Amino acid sequence: MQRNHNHTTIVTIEKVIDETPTVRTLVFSDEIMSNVLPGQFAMVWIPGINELPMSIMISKESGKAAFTVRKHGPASTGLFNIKEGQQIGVRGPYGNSFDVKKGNLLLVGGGTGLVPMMRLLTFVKPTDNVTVLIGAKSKDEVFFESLANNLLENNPHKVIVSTDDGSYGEKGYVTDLVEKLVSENHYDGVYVCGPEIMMHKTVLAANSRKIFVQASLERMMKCGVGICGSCCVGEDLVCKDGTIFDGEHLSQNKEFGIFHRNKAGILENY
Amino acid sequence: MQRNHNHTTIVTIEKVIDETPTVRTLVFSDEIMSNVLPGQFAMVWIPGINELPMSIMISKESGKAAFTVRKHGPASTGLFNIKEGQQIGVRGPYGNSFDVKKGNLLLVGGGTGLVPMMRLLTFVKPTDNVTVLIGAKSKDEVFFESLANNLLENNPHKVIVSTDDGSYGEKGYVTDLVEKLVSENHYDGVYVCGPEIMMHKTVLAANSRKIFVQASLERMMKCGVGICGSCCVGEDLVCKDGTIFDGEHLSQNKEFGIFHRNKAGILENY
Amino acid sequence: MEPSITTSLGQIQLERPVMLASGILGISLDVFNRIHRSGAGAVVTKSLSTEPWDGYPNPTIFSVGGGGWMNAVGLSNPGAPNFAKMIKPNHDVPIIVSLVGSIPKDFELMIEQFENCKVTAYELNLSCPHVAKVGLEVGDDPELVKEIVTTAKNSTNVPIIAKVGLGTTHYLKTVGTAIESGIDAITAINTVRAMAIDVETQRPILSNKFGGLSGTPIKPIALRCVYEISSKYDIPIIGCGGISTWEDAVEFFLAGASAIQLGSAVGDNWINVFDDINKGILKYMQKKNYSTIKEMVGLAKKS
Amino acid sequence: MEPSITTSLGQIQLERPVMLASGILGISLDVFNRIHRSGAGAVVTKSLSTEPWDGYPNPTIFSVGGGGWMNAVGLSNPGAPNFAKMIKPNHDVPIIVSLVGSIPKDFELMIEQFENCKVTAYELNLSCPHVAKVGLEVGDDPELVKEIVTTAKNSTNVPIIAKVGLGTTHYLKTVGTAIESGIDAITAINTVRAMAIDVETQRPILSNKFGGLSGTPIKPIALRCVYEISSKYDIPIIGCGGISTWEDAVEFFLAGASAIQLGSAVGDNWINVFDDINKGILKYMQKKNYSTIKEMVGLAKKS
Ligand SMILES: Cc1cc2nc3c(=O)[nH]c(=O)nc-3n(C[C@H](O)[C@H](O)[C@H](O)COP(=O)(O)OP(=O)(O)OC[C@H]3O[C@@H](n4cnc5c(N)ncnc54)[C@H](O)[C@@H]3O)c2cc1C
Ligand SMILES: Cc1cc2nc3c(=O)[nH]c(=O)nc-3n(C[C@H](O)[C@H](O)[C@H](O)COP(=O)(O)OP(=O)(O)OC[C@H]3O[C@@H](n4cnc5c(N)ncnc54)[C@H](O)[C@@H]3O)c2cc1C
Ligand SMILES: Cc1cc2nc3c(=O)[nH]c(=O)nc-3n(C[C@H](O)[C@H](O)[C@H](O)COP(=O)(O)O)c2cc1C
Ligand SMILES: Cc1cc2nc3c(=O)[nH]c(=O)nc-3n(C[C@H](O)[C@H](O)[C@H](O)COP(=O)(O)O)c2cc1C
Ligand code: FES
Ligand code: FES
Repeated sequence: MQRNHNHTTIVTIEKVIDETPTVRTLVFSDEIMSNVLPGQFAMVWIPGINELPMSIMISKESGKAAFTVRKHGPASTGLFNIKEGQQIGVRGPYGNSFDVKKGNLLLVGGGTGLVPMMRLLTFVKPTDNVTVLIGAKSKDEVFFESLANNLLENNPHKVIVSTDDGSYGEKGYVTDLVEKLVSENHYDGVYVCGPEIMMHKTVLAANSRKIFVQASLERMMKCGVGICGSCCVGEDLVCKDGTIFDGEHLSQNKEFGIFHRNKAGILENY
Repeated sequence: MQRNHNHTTIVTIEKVIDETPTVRTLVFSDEIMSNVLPGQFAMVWIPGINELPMSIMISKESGKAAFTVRKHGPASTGLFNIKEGQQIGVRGPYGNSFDVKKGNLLLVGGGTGLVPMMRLLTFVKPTDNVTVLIGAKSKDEVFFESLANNLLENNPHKVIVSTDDGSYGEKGYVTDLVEKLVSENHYDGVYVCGPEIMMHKTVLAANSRKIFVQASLERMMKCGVGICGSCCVGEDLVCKDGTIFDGEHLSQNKEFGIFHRNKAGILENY
Repeated sequence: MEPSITTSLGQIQLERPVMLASGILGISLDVFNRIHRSGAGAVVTKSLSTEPWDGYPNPTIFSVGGGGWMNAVGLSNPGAPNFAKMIKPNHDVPIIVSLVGSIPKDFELMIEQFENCKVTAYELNLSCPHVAKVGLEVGDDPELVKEIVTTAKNSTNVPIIAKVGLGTTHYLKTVGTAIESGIDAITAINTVRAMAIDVETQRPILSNKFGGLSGTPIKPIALRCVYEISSKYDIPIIGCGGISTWEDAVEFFLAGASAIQLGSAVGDNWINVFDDINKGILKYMQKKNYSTIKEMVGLAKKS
Repeated sequence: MEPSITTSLGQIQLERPVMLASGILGISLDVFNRIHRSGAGAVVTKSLSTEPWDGYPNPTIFSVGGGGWMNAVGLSNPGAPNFAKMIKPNHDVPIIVSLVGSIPKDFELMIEQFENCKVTAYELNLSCPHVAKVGLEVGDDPELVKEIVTTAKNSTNVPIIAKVGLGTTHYLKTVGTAIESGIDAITAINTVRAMAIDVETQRPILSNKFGGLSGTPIKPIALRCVYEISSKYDIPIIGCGGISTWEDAVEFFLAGASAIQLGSAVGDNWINVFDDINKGILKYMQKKNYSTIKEMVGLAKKS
């Protein structure tokens, strides 16, 4: 029987990798999830706790996929605490995917926003010149730096880390680095996923220079399939129209970078 | 969208052909029904009146099919009275089909039992030697004689009519003719459809000489799909296991030729 | 050790937990034998009345797609006396005799007919949604349910099951009344009252206009009912409604059913469905390390 | 002459007969605009309460296959006051405001909030099957229904619709009570109480355990309800439940609905579904030579 991608499939966590004290990667076998497009996400059921949207992380092994989760509220903490051998549910894949350009590419990721960037790196061509910016608050929150370097070993590339407190890599906000890079270099594509303010600034920086830019938005999600409306940003539904939007489109959106909705659906400022 | 063969599709009757004073053929366009196997039937809805099992009749025109109905009780009379341009519903095709042998073939049909025989004739090979027996009460109940001859124009063949009263063709019961033919000739396959007594005698005649024989049974049918049980003969369900059964199999059946069930499901003698 | 898929509903013992539901292929002993051989732990007969009934004219059954079926057969049946005669020779097949009637006396009279037959249990159809004066019209009347169950219990020592469905009064009340009156088990649920209209001819398709929806579409509703009954009452439950795979069967066990019935799945998957489900249940039990069905009954209520 | 697909429900006039059902994409004016542009004749808001509600934790929505969906969102909503503020700028979209509450006063308070908004109608949700003290628990209580409808009618001149569903008392009684109390139209039906259990983890999938079944599986049930209501009462009806094609829509018209709502179909076919259905209805009307929707309303009852 064909799998109904809107019905939860149960998978067993086979490996748990500590990325930082608050970020873990959970690996599982799933042919469909292992082959998704860069930027796609799944709805992840933590039985008895909650269900969360999660970008689908790559795994080194074929036929496997992963989630990289930051422990935050009760839901993500529940996922963070899943042990090897325990089961979770997944449905999806959902959402559109990055439009992968050729040439000079700039990838900007903050925290678990790096997850779709790692899969995007598996889609670049060997001729592409790729710069990856990793933003973090401080040294012990940095992860995926060496993974990014490994994935790019056959490419002309740079992986630059910046920390807000300067405890590792460059000091300062990653968006300052973005501003600097796009003003000094030509890029064929800029891709960003992370906190909304970071995405907003990156999109502004690229838009003002007419550089192709895409951001992967995050909103409260209940259904993931365009039914509940909880993920709306202006007239767009993040789960269905996105999660990935072009910078040009986002420049028309009245809510991007300014408002998001809480669980009751009330607009709140960022 | 794919057609659900268990859901009624509405078709318009395009032509009505009077075969005898009490038998009419109703022609309609339906790609699926035009291409069924010999012996298959449809459930035919006469809106506002009833739904009846009907063998699917051939039509000269491609993409078309037909029903040939004898006016009997209210249901079949309702179908008989359908005019050109009126609509009926069809679902199916249902049932298995005749196992078409090569060589010397004997087809025996009584009344509308000739319908599956006509389609069977479109499946014989030019090298087959085919004899068709048409049984009827009297001259004005004979139909499909010239159709049978036309369908067999490229074959060595005989079409023999017998009427109970001798008003046309041979005089006597068609089963007496069957008895005579199988005792005098070698047959590779015998096929029969008509009143149960006729089928029973034909099967006995062939079985006793170890000739391959198949009969297409008729029972009260409500669902046509093996749910309601109304069509059972012994442990067989006519709609699902049949309608076509091998003579050998029928020789084990305690009810064939003896009992049928009425609308309440009570066994009644033939 | 190989797990066992035998199950019990109070005094009713079944070799296998999957039964043929009432009204499906349910009028011939020969067919019962065949279905038993193909894996059913018991067969439930077509609902029988005191007299033979012709039922409604066709169309009486059709598919709505996606494993869903609609029917308004109108309880056509040969009547209890004819039926009892037919099954008298039976020794091998566990037969559950389904009964419909309007008044307590009907049930007493019918049960009498089966005195010399091997009957595993009686199932009182309090839930057919498309025939007047019987079925749901009885099930929706708590006073009548009480009298009928009491009369039936007094007429025989054979276990009595009440089959409930979604009517115009709360089915949980019907269940409660049946239990108070001494019922041995509950089957939930019957078909759900429904309709389909043909847009070309602009008529209801079923000759009776209204019919009962069965199969896959009603599974989540039936499962909810089983869960609600098992949460509220301590009574053996037979789950019924839209079961077509072993996963469906296990869902019903987890919700609180000790056995299951299926009907519509026969229309889509033919009678292999019984054996397929038995095998699937067995595999699941091996994987989860259960040795009896009982161990999983109601487990979903623990979470 | 090109047929017209405008329709009316008493005083309510709609450009197109297909509406977005409550709870689907129903919290943002920008989204309402988009859905209106894509073909909906009106949009019904998420059911609003006097205060903001977070709703249940996830999982709250998933597919059961075959066009069927289960949800227990738990009526999460921003509350009537916030919502009224949001839709105040609206001039173009016909918005039907859906309301839930436990007591008559709740409805009065909420309707007040919308005094300066363009509201096409209010829809009283008397039928959510999975939230305590509101929805069906109200709809199942005829006395409360009477008080709520009366209070709502006294609070505004805008038409009031009651949305009913299958609860523990007969929904036709609820309809009757609502009509006696002055209701302007009926929406039938809401989701049907249901459940799904995951056999691997042995838990109900929805965090609330019980949820509402919607989509294709409930279509034959919803259609039956519309036919029953239109056969018994003379009241404008909005059909809802499992509609995903123009044929479905026409079935509901023939059963007695003057307009329809859909929700789940958006999950399978996205918002093109509105325009697709409008176009299909138009073609059907051309073929059958109707110039207004009204001509086909209830036709199936004639046969
Ligand atoms: C498309 C997408 C991809 C994501 N990918 C990742 C990822 O790879 N790794 C990761 O750690 N996080 C990811 N997130 C964020 C993640 O879904 C949670 O929002 C985050 O983990 C915070 O959860 P919590 O524990 O604070 O939730 P709680 O405070 O426990 O909240 C409980 C409920 O609120 C919902 N919720 C709260 N905030 C959000 C939000 N912003 N978006 C969606 N639902 C929310 C949760 O789904 C849950 O139902 C992603 C979000 C989206 C929309
Ligand atoms: C597989 C099959 C193919 C058939 N093909 C043809 C055909 O090509 N042409 C033709 O004229 N007749 C055919 N028949 C017989 C036909 O279905 C009717 O039984 C017959 O027309 C008598 O109907 P009536 O008008 O007397 O029914 P009524 O007396 O009006 O009976 C009403 C109901 O009884 C049912 N019924 C009664 N007798 C039978 C029966 N023997 N089998 C099934 N249902 C019954 C009808 O379906 C209907 O629901 C076929 C029957 C079967 C089973
Ligand atoms: C054609 C048909 C006839 C039925 N007849 C009866 C009946 O006589 N008595 C009864 O209690 N239930 C009857 N039912 C209901 C089934 O026993 C069962 O409760 C219902 O179909 C749900 O199960 P399913 O989804 O597995 O089919 C009938 C169902 C169908 C489809
Ligand atoms: C996710 C979801 C949320 C819903 N929320 C509401 C609601 O808040 N108020 C309401 O009256 N109905 C609500 N419903 C019910 C729908 O409005 C509709 O009555 C039901 O889904 C049947 O229609 P459908 O089959 O077209 O989806 C909701 C349905 C779904 C699927
Ligand atoms: S999460 Fe439900 S519409 Fe996007
Ligand atoms: S006609 Fe129903 S089982 Fe054959």
